[in-house]
Amino acid sequence: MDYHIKELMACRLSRELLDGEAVGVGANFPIARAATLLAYYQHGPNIKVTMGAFRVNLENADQAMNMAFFSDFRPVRWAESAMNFSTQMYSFHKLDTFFISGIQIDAHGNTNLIGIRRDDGSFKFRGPGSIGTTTLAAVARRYYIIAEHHNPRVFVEQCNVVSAMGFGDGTPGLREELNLPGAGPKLCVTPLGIFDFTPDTHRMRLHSLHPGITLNQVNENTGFRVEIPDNIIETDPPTARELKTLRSRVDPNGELR
Amino acid sequence: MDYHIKELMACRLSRELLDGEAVGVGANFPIARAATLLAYYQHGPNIKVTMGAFRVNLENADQAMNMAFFSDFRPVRWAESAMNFSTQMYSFHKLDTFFISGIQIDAHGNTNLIGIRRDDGSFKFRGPGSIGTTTLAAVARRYYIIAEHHNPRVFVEQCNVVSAMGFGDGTPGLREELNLPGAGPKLCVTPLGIFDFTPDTHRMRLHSLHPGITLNQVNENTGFRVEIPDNIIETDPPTARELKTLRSRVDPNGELR
Amino acid sequence: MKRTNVIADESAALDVITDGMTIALGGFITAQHATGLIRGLARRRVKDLTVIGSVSSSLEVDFLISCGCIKKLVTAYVGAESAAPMGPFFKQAAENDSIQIWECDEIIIMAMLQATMAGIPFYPVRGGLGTDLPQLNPDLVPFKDPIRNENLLAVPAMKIDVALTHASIADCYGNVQYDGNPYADEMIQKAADQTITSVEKIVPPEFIRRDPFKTVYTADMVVRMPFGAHPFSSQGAYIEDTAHLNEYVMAAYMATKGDDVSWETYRKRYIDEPEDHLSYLEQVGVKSLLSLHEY
Amino acid sequence: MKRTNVIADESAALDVITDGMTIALGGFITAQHATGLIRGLARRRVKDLTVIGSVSSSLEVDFLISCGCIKKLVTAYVGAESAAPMGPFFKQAAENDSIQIWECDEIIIMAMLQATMAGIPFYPVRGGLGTDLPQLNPDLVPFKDPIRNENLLAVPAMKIDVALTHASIADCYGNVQYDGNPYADEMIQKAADQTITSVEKIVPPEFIRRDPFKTVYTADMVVRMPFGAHPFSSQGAYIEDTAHLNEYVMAAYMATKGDDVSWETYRKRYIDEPEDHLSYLEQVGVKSLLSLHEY
Repeated sequence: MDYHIKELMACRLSRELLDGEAVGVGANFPIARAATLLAYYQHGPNIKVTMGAFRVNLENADQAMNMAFFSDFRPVRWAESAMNFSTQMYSFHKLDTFFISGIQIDAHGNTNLIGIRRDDGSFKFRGPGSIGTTTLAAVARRYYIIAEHHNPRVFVEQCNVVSAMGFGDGTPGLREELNLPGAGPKLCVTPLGIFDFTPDTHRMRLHSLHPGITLNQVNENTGFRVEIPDNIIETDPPTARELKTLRSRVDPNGELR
Repeated sequence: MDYHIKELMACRLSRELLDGEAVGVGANFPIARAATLLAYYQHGPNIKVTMGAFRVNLENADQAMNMAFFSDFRPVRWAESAMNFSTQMYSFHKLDTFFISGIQIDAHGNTNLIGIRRDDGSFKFRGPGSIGTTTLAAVARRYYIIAEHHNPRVFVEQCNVVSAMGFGDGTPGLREELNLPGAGPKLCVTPLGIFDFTPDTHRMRLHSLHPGITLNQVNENTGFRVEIPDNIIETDPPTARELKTLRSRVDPNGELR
Repeated sequence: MKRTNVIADESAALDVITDGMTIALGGFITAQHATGLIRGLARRRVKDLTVIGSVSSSLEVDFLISCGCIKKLVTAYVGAESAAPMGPFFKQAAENDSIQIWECDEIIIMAMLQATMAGIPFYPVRGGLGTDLPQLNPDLVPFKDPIRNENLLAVPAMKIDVALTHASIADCYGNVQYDGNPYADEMIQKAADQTITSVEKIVPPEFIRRDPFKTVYTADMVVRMPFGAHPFSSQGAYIEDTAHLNEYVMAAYMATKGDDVSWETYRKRYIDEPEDHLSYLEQVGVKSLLSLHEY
Repeated sequence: MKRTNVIADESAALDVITDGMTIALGGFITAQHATGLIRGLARRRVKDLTVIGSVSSSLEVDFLISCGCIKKLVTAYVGAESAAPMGPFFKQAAENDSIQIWECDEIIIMAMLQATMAGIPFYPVRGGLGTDLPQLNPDLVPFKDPIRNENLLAVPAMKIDVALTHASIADCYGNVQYDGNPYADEMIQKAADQTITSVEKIVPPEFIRRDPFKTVYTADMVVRMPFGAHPFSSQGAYIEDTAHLNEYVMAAYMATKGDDVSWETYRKRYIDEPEDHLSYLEQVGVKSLLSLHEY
């Protein structure tokens, strides 16, 4: 069956989400939104789905809508509650998971949304800002890094600025030492493959290659040495059922294609 | 003109409140409520009046109602907003004033709502608890102590337990040293007179005697040495206009009589 | 797969709460307590509870004390204002040292809830410095703030197993709305690991979705309990039953003075013998219940 | 004596904000900014402002930067999501070091607001430890909590002179209600010394009192500004004007690349030449405005 790589990424991620989990998704993050909605329709009717600041019930929604803006009011049609920033922003440690991206992603799962500095500390390149990621990465039970582009500019040995801590410099037990309640990044999902982190020094390790992708492609496109396991497996491609739900209910406008 | 002593206390207190001030009043505290409503009707249309958790507009209310219970729902008829505990309980430092009472009130304006202990620390007499007074006394810009009964059991040299700090042991600058933002108790209002605090060691000092009350009565009924100024003035009795508003709009059921 | 329906019956809800747990009660003084559920705990004589009493609490805490349910009490007040300056059994227990009291005021208890719901070890407050609270409650720790070096009091977070709240309506997915003031219930719910909410009425999800901004939180378990706050008020539904409050206070007061007769009668009739909330309401009677209108 | 009517006209409201003040903006990313008032500040070229930008902010902060109004910026994001990953002038100013940026994420900014509204010197958070934020923003001070000795970051309070928010309705006494989500506006209002709120519509006090629980806060000054959030959305009234956002982003982007023509045209037409909000709306045009419906 034919599919786009972003569809594969969304399907693969959706299998990570368990029924009943509280999942945070920002706006303008189509792969994360699709993964969450797909999990909700496929196996997670109790997944706590949010669209913008609304918790929604999409049971009877034939089609979800795109969220070009977090504050789009129109999901109110499915909303059963709305996030009260004055009390709820403090409860992010109750999130089971969320998704993060970065202008840089490093070998230990740290991410950078702030920018790249010159030696004198001034910004050569300024990014958009941390949004909620600094805290979420510290407190959410686990999270997933999503990279829409896999290249050596994004995948660097060490982020120039760390705006959200993954595993720091990889020192065993560092998150516990800093009293960060969350377990940190679980996987990194890119157009080339799925990566996890070694249990000891938390270095990024290939978990599976997407169909048709070679180990060479991964090595060439990563700005650091990726840990390679003995057995390299292939990412399970989307099933027919997944693709059908994805295209009919989750992403009818083909944002992922 | 004939009036009850509690009416005098309410009228005298009402003159302390300025237009536009934010005033906190608990339930079941008739003198404080009457003073606030009277000030609102007499000279303070912008006084922020609350009834229970409601901020009310009583402009067109012929008669206010008694508040036997803080959570009485019926003032909703006049409410323009309701206190959101999850965000507003933190803003008590924005209160201009509130009213406090105690099972003990001491020479330095400290109050006790917790109880009286034996030497071994156990409670001989347990009071109702601090409610919101511990924090309010620390942070409200100023406050007033109201005693419905003036006797040596209530007025003691030193509270057995301090649940709300007035001026501690009277050390000059103690509140500033503890970084308490509020100025502390301004007056103590009792059935015998009005008391303020000396500027240096913050000891309770007679400010005025109610009509017909003697200095002797004050001394006999106070469990500590009250500071006495050179000139003892008489408390201004309620005016005819005050009494009329009080009896017709504020306290039509005569709770204060 | 279907989304889970969280409506539970009374006894299933009560089964959640076991000896030794820490529970937080919603409502405020004489309003909006989950009295029906709390009465169930008293009837079952659940033991050794740490009870966080609604910021300022009322006689629901008092009868829990009388029934021997409370080991440690966290509250700023126990009473019923004009109907009773203090809970009689609370007073007695405090004077006998038969319960531990975590001394605080309302803002300190809210600070504890805020720290707990935010997942931080403590929340800093100003109130309490210069008072005897830190001596009475060694959990309150004076410290200097790391930025301006000011004096503050650190109020620690607490692990809360279950929140018990009472609201106006909820749907089968646990979305809870109030016709009145939720007081501190939102914080209480967010601070607790699990929330059980009794409601006046269960409504279809479509009714909740008419105004999603009114949803205060999502409960883990919802129990239908009309008049569930009685003898306290449930805003938008009924006012306090002052006669019943007085009956309670008189009986409890006499018991603390050594005369148990009225209290035994009260306890049997209203707490022990009714097998559930509806049987309790039967004891109160339709005429009493329907006299508690608000106009 | 009569109660004060707090309705003010646009220019009286703008007069409140003077060079060097600290102002906090309400709304969230592409919704509910008091854009009309903020545009007025840009037109007046108010200088040296410290701007606290709505937790996460958008192009209203970007044009303030372009007009030289901002000295220091407190925000977790400047952009318009799918319409612009970043504000062009923000990016340029950050890269030129022409504004100070108080680096934070959304929860850190909320922690600052919480500390400020609670009147405490700081609020403790967990996020930021192990990142470069404390290095980029020395106001964030790592410390050990006084109870469990855990690592935390102290976020200081800030003195905020004026909050500028945009809501659906208000009455002449400043009681403000939202048809949608107030986002962090309640905290922003409580943290500021004074609040000016623009509203889609002014209603009689009786309308506000129909549902007092919907009142989010009481503003010190209310300005009638229909379409006051444009080109952002005002919930329950109109959605984002994506075409206008794109027009802005394109012009601003070109300007940061050295080609000022489009931006000069934009700035004259929409910021500098309209003498007030209604004249701005005239430039946008009725057809554009009325196309921003939500269905």
